[in-house]
Amino acid sequence: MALAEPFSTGNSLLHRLDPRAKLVAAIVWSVTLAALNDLRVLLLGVICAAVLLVAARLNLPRLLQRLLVVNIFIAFLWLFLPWSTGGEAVATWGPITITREGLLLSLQLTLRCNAIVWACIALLGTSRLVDVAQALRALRVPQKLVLILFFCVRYIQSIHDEYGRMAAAIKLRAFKPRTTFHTYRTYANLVGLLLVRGHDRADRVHEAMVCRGFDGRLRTLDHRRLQKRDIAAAALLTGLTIILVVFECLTTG
Amino acid sequence: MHIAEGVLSPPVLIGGAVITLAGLAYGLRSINADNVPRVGVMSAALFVASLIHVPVGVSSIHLLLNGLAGLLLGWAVFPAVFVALLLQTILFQFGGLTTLGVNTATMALPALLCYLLFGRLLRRQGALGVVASFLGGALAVALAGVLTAAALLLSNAEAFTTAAAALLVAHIPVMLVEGVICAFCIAFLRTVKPRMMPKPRNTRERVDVG
Amino acid sequence: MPDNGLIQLEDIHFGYPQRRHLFAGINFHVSGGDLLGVVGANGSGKTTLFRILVGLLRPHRGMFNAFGRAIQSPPDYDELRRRIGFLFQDSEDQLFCPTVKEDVAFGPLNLGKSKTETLRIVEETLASLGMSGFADRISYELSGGEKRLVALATALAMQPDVLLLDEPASGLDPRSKRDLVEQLARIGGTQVIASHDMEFVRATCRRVIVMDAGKIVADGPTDAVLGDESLMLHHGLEVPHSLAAEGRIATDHHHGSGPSHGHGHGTSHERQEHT
Amino acid sequence: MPDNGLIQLEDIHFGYPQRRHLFAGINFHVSGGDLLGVVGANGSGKTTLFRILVGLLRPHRGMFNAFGRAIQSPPDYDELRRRIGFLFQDSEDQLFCPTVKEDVAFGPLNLGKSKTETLRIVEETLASLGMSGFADRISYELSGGEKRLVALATALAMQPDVLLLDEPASGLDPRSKRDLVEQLARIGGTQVIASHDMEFVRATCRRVIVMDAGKIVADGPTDAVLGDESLMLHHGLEVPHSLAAEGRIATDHHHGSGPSHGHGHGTSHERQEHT
Repeated sequence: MALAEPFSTGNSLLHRLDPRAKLVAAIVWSVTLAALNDLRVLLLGVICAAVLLVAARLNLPRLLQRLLVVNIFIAFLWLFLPWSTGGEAVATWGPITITREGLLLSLQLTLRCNAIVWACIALLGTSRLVDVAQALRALRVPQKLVLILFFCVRYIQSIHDEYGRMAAAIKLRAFKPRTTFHTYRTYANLVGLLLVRGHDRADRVHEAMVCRGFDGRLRTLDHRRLQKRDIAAAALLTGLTIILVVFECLTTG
Repeated sequence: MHIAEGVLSPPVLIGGAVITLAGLAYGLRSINADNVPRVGVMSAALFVASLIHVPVGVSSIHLLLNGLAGLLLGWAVFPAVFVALLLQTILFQFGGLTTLGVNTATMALPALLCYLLFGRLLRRQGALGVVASFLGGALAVALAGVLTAAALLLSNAEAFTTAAAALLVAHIPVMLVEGVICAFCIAFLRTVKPRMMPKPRNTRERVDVG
Repeated sequence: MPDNGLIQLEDIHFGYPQRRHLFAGINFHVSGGDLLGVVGANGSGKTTLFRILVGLLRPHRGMFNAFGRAIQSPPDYDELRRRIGFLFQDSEDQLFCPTVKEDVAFGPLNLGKSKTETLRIVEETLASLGMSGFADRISYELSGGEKRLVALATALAMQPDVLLLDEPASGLDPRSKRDLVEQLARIGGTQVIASHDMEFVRATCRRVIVMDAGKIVADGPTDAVLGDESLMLHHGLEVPHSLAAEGRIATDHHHGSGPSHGHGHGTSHERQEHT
Repeated sequence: MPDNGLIQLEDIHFGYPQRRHLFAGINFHVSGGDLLGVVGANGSGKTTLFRILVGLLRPHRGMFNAFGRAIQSPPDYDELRRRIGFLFQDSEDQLFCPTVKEDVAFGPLNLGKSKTETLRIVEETLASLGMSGFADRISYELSGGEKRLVALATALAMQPDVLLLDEPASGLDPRSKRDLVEQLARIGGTQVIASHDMEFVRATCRRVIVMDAGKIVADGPTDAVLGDESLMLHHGLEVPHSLAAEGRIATDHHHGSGPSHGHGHGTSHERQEHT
């Protein structure tokens, strides 16, 4: 199932933290790390992120599979960067020259990407999607955008199930995907039907909202109170990022 | 293809975020309160549709559908793409929080352009409608590839030249397939639910709710 | 017109672009405490009637009174929707919030209730339906029967004076259906139920109207209407088997040789419409 | 095992991630010409059983024979799907082409039939269901009953040996339901029908199995199974009222508690024997 949230259920400290605290921490962490360059600092970031991942106690095979997928883009860059970056030659095969600068750049991107992604899996993956959406609302994202996100999150599973049944239906009628117009037309029809059904569903949802007094303003229940440990955790991660920034400044002079 | 975390330079990340914020602001203003559920559910449908893998020769690709999204949603494509990418980030770690701005802009700007160029032609029967919807789907993907490549080049022109070129080449088959699928899909919608075609002017749809 | 009439439609005209004159002068009334079944084949106009009653569609012509006033202006419609709870055919459409608690809270919050008050209403409503443990469940993950009850809770949380239920029994297994019958009996008040399931209508309603092609062709006590075999068959319906089981079918049930008046139930359907 | 067994499942194990052992050794067989009803509360495993039968899910363990061969390799599954027609619970999932004609033609074209041949099949199939005029209609805009019949046509166009029907009666008004019963009787062959609608099962099936929690808890002639009140109630089901109408509810022979008749008087009018 493509839409499973394999990491969202669990009993670790990270699972128990308030999604708002985790979301703030994830944003601070991502933005800071994106601006860091020093390899040693980035390595330190990866280690911190690894600690978070361990603390989250996630299903290991699933996690490794996910990390593999994440690094596809990075692998794509490794195909090109080591020889297309100018600099001091490390090895030469025929016309291809691997440069020290190219390798270091590749390594830098890899470390930076994984430091950010690992932390985000540990922080955001350990909340249910609906809770992350709630957290965004708490961060004063514009109302319409939050509503769009809400409906998207709410109906994505139903629509995915619809697609699953439609995909089964074409399979049951002896459909075999090939590189043909028939195949593309069939998929286009499925997409079209998903959109038509989504369109009509949205109309009914809107009516259901109007029937319960909706006037364009989203009113919601209070969140649970932030606890000390939530604030402490967000502060701890923010503190860590500050330390990394300080290290970076020190190393680069 | 969405650019992963940690690859782009801070100025490019900031630039992408600014474009996306502007697009979001204008896009959200174009959505009236009654249409909010529609944009939400449509972005869910487009998200699911973008998980579909279609065969191309011996390989397969997954659909982007940004052109289709633009043609059907107009300016609302910005919030729709943003929400879909945010979910991809949280669910699959495709892209990331810091690249959300750049990735939204590279997908939504071409989609919007295709809407402005071809949107009004889609209601036409016959060849014109088919060509417009094919171009809408294909051009949106092509430009998304160009903008993605540009984001890489702006970050580090020297190092990323070959990677950006490879990315562009990889988009060519995707572009053709997307054009074909977009054309068939628009044809389906024109038959089954003509109401979903882009409106001729800026006429708001009548909503029969008190 | 009865004095305790909660809702009256008089000479209502309405049509869709493709179906110009679905209603060409329909009259309909609901009194306080009515448990009214609306039966009719697909396309007979049941859902359109409901959508007019709850203000999602506006009649092109005719008089619409509800709760002692004419319904005309937008504030009238707001008031109407507050006082009429609507259970949609597909509960998935009605449960648009991530969790059960938020779904049930949505209506009360829009009515301007405080958060504390709303939370109290949510708890009470769920408890009254035997669903106390469900507040934090994700709406999407509920079973069909659970969704139906939560959807009912979202309507009840607005403390409506009238409940409209569109095909509430569809897709439910027999056990869930029995639960729903019990809950509706317990809730009481004024209910209008559209259903294809004649047994369900018989189990929940005291009065039944039959619709066909935008007209109300019969109106009377449940067993008298549902037991009239020629009426039922003529309009694409069927006599509930439970009535047959009790030996209370109004006519010879094999050949439909014309309605019998032997039981003395006062059905007021228009006989000339038959055959 | 009967010699004319078309499909046999033996000791089948299957489960979902959230529901590990839904089937822990289920046995199931269908013979040629069977009209088999599958009843059970929601979640009892009916849909999962169907999805295994048609190869959309693969058993974790056990033996699966169909049409005289073991079903193991992908080509076996292709052959299986060609020979078993499946009617989905929601016809909208099954009708994904713009027009009825294209929907019905989809299967035959995929089987490699020529355009002329396919057109002939489309016309014949639609005609046999009394839907000749529908070829150029837009599938999505059909009524619920029409969609169900077109979905049936899409399955029949592949000339299957067995028809599986998942809740074919759901959402249909009584008239459409009667039409469907007639069409299924006319089609004949081998049919397996899962339904919550006991009257529909009684009207269409000769043999019935009862499922509960992934087990088959009863298997026998329709009226004997459906008329066993303690069995039905124990598994969240109900005796069809039509059986009560005929005074044919079986007294207790399953669970020890004395069953009470739903409606005090089992006296009935003389009715024609149910087919």
